[in-house]
Amino acid sequence: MTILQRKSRKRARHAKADEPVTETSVLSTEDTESRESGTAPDATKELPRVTESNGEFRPSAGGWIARLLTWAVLLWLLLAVPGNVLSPFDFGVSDINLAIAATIFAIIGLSLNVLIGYTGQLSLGHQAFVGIGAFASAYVVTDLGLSFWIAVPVAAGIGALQAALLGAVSLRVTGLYFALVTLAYGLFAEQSLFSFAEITGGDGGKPAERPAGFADDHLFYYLCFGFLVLVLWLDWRLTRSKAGRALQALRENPKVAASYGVDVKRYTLLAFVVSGTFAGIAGSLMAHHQQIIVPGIFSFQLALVFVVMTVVGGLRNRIGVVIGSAFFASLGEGGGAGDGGGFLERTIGLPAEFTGIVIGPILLLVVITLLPGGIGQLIAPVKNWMLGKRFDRHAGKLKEVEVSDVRA
Amino acid sequence: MSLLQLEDLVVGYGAFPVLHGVSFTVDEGEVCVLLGLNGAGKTTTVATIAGLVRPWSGSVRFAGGELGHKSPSARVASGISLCPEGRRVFPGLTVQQNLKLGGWTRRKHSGIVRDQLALVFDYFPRLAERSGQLAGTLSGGEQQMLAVGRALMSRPSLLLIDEASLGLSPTVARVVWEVTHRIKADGTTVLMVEQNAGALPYADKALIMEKGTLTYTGVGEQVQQIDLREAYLGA
Amino acid sequence: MSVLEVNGVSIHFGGVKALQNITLTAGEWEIVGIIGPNGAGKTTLFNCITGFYQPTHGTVRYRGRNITRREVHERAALGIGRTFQNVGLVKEATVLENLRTAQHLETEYNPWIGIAGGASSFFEEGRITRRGRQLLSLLGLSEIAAEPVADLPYGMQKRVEIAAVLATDPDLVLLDEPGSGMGPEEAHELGEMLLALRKQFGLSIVMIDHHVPLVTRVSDYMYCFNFGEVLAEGRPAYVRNHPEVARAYLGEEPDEEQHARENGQVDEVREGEHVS
Amino acid sequence: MLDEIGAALVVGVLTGSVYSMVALAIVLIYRASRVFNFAQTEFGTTGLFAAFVAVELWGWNYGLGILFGLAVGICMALATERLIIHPLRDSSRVTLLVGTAGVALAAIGIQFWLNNEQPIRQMPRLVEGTAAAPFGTPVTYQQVITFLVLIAVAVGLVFFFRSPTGLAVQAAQQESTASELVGISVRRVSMLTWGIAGLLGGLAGVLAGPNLTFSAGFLTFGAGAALLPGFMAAVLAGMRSMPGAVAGGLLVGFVEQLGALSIFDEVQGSRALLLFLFLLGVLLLRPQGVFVREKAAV
Amino acid sequence: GQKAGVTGFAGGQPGQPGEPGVGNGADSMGSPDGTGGGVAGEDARGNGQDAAAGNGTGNGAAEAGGNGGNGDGPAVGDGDTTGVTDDTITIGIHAPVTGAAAFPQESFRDGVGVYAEYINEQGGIHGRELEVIFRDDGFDPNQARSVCREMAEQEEAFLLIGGGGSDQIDACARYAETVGVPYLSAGVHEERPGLGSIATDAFYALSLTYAQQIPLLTDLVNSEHAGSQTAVLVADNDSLNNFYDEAEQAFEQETDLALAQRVPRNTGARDAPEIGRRICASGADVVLWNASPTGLINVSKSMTCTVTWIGPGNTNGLDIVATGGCPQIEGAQYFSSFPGTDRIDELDPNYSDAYRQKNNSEPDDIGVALWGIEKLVADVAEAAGEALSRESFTGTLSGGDTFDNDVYPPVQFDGDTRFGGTAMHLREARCGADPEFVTQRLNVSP
Ligand SMILES: Nc1ncnc2c1ncn2[C@@H]1O[C@H](COP(=O)(O)OP(=O)(O)OP(=O)(O)O)[C@@H](O)[C@H]1O
Ligand SMILES: Nc1ncnc2c1ncn2[C@@H]1O[C@H](COP(=O)(O)OP(=O)(O)OP(=O)(O)O)[C@@H](O)[C@H]1O
Ligand SMILES: [Mg+2]
Ligand SMILES: [Mg+2]
Repeated sequence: MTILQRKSRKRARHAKADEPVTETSVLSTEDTESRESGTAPDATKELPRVTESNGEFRPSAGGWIARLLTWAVLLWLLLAVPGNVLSPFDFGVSDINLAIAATIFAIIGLSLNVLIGYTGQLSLGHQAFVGIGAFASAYVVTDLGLSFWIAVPVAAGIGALQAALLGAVSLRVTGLYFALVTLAYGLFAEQSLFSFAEITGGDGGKPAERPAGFADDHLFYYLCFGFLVLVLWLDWRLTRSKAGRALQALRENPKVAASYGVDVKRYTLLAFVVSGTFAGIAGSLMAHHQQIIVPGIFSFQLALVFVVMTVVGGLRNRIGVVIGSAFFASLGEGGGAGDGGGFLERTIGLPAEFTGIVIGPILLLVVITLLPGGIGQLIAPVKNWMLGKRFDRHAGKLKEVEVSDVRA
Repeated sequence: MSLLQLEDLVVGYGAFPVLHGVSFTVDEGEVCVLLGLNGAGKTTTVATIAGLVRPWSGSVRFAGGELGHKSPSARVASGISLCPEGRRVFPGLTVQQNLKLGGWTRRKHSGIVRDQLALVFDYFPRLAERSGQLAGTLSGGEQQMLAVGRALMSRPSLLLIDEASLGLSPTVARVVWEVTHRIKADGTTVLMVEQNAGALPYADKALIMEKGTLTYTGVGEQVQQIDLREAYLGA
Repeated sequence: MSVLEVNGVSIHFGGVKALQNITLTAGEWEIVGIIGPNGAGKTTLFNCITGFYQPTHGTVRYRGRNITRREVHERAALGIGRTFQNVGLVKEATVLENLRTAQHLETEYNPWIGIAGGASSFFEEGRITRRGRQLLSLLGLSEIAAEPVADLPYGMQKRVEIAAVLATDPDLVLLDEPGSGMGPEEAHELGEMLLALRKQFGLSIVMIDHHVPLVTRVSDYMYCFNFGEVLAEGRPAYVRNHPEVARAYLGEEPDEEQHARENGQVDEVREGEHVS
Repeated sequence: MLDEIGAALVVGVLTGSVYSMVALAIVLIYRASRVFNFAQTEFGTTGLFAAFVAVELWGWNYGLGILFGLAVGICMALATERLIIHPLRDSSRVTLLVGTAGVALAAIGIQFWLNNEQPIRQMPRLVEGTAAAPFGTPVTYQQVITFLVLIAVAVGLVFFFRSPTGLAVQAAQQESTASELVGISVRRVSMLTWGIAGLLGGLAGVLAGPNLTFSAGFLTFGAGAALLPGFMAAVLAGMRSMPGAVAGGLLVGFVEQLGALSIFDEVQGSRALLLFLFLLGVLLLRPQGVFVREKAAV
Repeated sequence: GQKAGVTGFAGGQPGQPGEPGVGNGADSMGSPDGTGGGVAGEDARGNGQDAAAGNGTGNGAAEAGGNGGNGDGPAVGDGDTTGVTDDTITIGIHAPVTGAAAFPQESFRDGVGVYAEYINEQGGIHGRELEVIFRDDGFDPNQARSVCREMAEQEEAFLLIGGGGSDQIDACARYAETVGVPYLSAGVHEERPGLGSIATDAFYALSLTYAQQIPLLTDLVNSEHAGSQTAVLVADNDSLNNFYDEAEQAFEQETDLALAQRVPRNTGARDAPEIGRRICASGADVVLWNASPTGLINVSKSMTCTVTWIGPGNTNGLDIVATGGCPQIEGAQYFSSFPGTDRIDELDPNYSDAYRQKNNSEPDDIGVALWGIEKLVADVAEAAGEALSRESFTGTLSGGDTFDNDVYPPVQFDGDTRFGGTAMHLREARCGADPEFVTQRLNVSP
């Protein structure tokens, strides 16, 4: 609709006559008709050519080799090690489970990043989004007897749908109201929706078989990793395309965005839908990872963990979010396995079972106060370097504000 | 005697210096204008005096004492008041509340606050009209008046004004300059950043800044002779 | 045909009558200047034209079409661009990034295609980036293309804002105090630039400013507002020397008899205030 | 049925008065620091633990124990302000939120750890006994005291925000640079408000604790969970109105309690369901919040 | 095979072909049909490497397959020997020491392995030392499943033991059955909706299930509280659906039932008053409470009347509940599959000494529970003979013999049953006593 109008506007302009208007023409409004006789050349035609920026940094041959090697090591770590291929490590069940959980959490982190990072809306009920995806997927596979490959899109679609509905309601309001609605929705899902045995199979959970060919943990890891790559791609394109820029403008200054022609509601809803889709995919993978998915885990605490891991990873920092989420997945999955040598138990009497719940939050506080930009801030120099830029320790650092005791 | 003394001030943001060793003095009871092109470092200068920005090196002395690392709020208590660039009114508070807060350091002396409030309302009758309106809904110029009024509320001994005329209609801009002239009589020293030559007639001293260094200082009659265009281009 | 017709627009906030029965027109390729005391309702009028405020009475027409009830972004799509009194840019993004954002409507692919990474989106992205750079170079801002907007001095931000509005490919541009925070020299350049841009882009411009010399120099037609009403309108020289304007806005003695005679002198006084 | 509704009203008001106390502090902190303070209820639980330890394990006098609990709550709040909020003052709001959530989680973890020998605890009441039992629901003296304290605190906060200091608190949040420029020490104001919040948290803890058993995270996720209802109440109050926060807490308590009516016995999670529907209704009817006049000054 | 492959019941149990539930390694679908399983087992023996390939389901057992170790033909006693070496037997225990309803971590830290240390000092089990590993399941079924998996597959535990929390026990038991790892726990429920029976293959309950304790409870009411009105309050966890239905029916028939309803799993400030109100309004004076202990205490604190709480074991009869719940729960009577510390010394004089020897803390009742279960495992392993394998272990356990170790009531599995408990002890809260839960009666049987 709007696009059409715009096109017609352009046509109207091109229909103008050719004579340029002179700067000196000083006419009162009464005479405007008589001035309808000039034209303005189309902006794009007249604009001067600009040469692409000069003097860009190009790594030396050695630099390229170092970068390639680093890439190779990274790929080896992500692809070979979990499969126990070309690897001196023995990746056992708990390790591979951790790796799978990490990829799934990373997708959840990216989903939440779209909401918190791109639209600036806080979701305190993301566990419900993920949970509903999980049960939808389990339902499709177990009750309908359909394939996993149908279940994933269904879960994604349902995730998108619920996000859109919830978003539509809360678009009427902004700020903390959205947090409130998602919070109430999460509690409702947790306590009410997930109590319906028809949906969840009861407190014992619903079985969710893995797809043929991916029953093995190692293979299932590659499947999840594939989905993570897909989500990363979509997220990357989101930020690099018109929708991402529109969201950035919306978040920072909705008035400016609207004056650029951004349809505030439409793009906010779009972000909700994208976030819901990612959450649905993650939920589906989570169900098939656990193979029996129980409703009890989708509690508010999980929602809180999701928010925490996303922020600690670094809002609007894709790689940071992935790392942060993976880290929290390991805290959750590893449970007490953190204190291997029993060091803390011997020194301060902190039993291994409690390292996760005591040291985890303290670590979180340390990270967040030292790196308000999250882990992403820490790794930004490395990332830039690996992408062929100069190594710059200050990359990714939030602008230092040398203002004493003042909240800018 | 000079009330304010800047010596070899170097200030920057991140890794880039913006002021490259600025030194000047402002005498007690003087109205001093600081001029310069966009990005010359005027705002940085006054923000440093007010304590919003930490100098890299050099010193700022006020009334004989080194200001050092004093916090902005402590500087207000010692008599420095800044009307900042970009107005920065408290958007969710009413005009009256904004002004009352301007007299925060004088809150124990309700007499002074009352007097100053009456004075500000006298200078800017528009503010009196709108005393119950939330500051955030004021027009740009009204907010600017409010910012100036708020800076006056503490009855400072040194008033710093950063581009007060920005967004003000010529009449009101002139009111602001006249106010600086008037409070001079009460012993208030004024340092104002301006781009508008209209301020010059009210000034006792003019400083011109370019790319982080002072390029011109004039006092008394000299000030009225400044041709800005020439000053900027010719220096 | 006028590009913009504001007809009998009124709006009030509680007790404040911000606009009362304002009528204003802007013709094709015309520059219309608005001056007026603080709080006269100038910005409020812009907000009514662009859709941020809904007038209580009256209509806004754009190229003959009644747009009074249209959403902000729909009006932008019709070709109305504006700047804000207190710099409307995405502050944390770079200048070039802002120009890309501003080309939202120019970016001709579906947002979902963009997210999926369709080939057309890559092509379009390249195109709008080039167009953004061209605009920056046209306004002499190429050097700061990679700077975050927040780090720029106020006057520079004002200029970037104009570049961003041009990037939206508007037909009608509303400029709210483009000259604020600029020194006399810069304000002068701004005037030159506006005239040049009007010519090059075929723009109609409505601009608010307190730099009266700037406004009088570039405007084809001028309005002076006071208390939400039009105090005077007409050709710049007429409005500027209008006794009511002199009294309410310029703060001079309204001496109608001396009016004509003193014209030059008044000019000089203001030239002194705002060297241009 | 009438009995049940009566009981729901009584229980709703009693549980709601704890929500209100939490909501008051959440609103206070939000108005001062623009952050939704997730650690609020943990100031309370930690204070409760401290009071418990003092009274039950160290054998202190009850009153002293309560004071000790309050002091611990205040200290924890001040430490949060200094160590987390202050360093993060330039960060986004959710970063701050995550910071406070981290404080809460750390507190819960530490409570868990230090308390793991005896996970179920009971704190004696200030005054034992039941004041009345309307509709068969016992109302303890403890609960009556809680309610009275709530009213006193709410009135106190309304006056606080009308005072110059209260104005400074809001100013510091809205424009901290400008606050410094008029001479308000943002740091001191921030400490002050967090200190008050800590006190409120401590009060909620030592007053609510004795009515139930308590364990780690008591007021956050445990038997006395008041954080999320408190948050709802605070948002209903538009994150600004103090009387609104009180009314919101009581209302949330009551709506939630309607889920206990026997007609809902077959409905799983009836409380959460009712609350969700209630909030949706509220948002559709009054998007600006329930207890807020538009653009109320205080 | 695989690196950390876990031995499934790859070949049947040669000694007892056709024994249902045993030897049907491929039967992880819960089929009670022993024959089918037997056939699969037969096939599997031929295949050796891949036990499940035989019947083509490939589910679960595919992972469990692997180094069955019996690929080269039947030999008595030669079976799945994962977790058993020449000088050790490794077993794994999981229980919640973190999470929503955690047990004291110290009790598990100190209590786990007390009996193992004791028996190892006595020369072990046929010369093999008993090693016990412990994992926290965080009161989370997923975590329970994953720690059980870790203990079974990575740590190669011979068998797994559920230490508490019925959902976690359920989750781990179901996992254990898919891979054929013997799983022992106190009796909880027998089945749950949607997932069917908990005991399809490798599960063994060492005490009466909740439902099996219902007759004990009605007897208790009629013997000690004759003429009382009763109430039945059961947590709304669906694993207790069966228990609730049966208890309601039994109490209806045999006692004067005044109120029956489900209660939330975590009863706190918002629900306790309403539940308390309903109890008092119903006039009940004996209340069967089978839900969380904190809920029990919270409800008892917000009641205007006093009642006697009764219920099945084990959690609500723990000393920590009385310590936290006294004085409100005075007189509460809970069944338990292990005695309290007040009676253990007369039943098994070695416990307290062994406990103190291992730890420098005082023995508690959770320690008794762990002691009892380790002792039972050791007894069965001892009886299974030198050639210990999972098959010989489960064969011995379910062979019909009664195992009575003086701590747990006697255990006997015969025929098809996986629920081998025969009796319960009864504990009663006496606030002020030490311990506050006294062991009132031993070995009460239906
Ligand atoms: N926060 C900041 N971070 C980085 N650079 C900054 C920051 N603030 C100012 N600068 C830079 O410092 C230089 C001086 O800025 P300053 O604001 O002091 O100039 P000004 O003379 O006040 O200009 P204007 O007339 O536009 O207000 C400019 O080049 C500007 O880009
Ligand atoms: N949302 C609002 N609520 C209440 N009053 C408002 C609101 N918006 C504008 N006003 C009032 O309407 C009047 C007109 O404001 P407007 O911003 O249009 O003035 P302006 O002509 O642009 O002035 P300036 O030159 O100072 O920018 C002002 O007095 C202002 O206080
Ligand atoms: Mg400046
Ligand atoms: Mg304006």
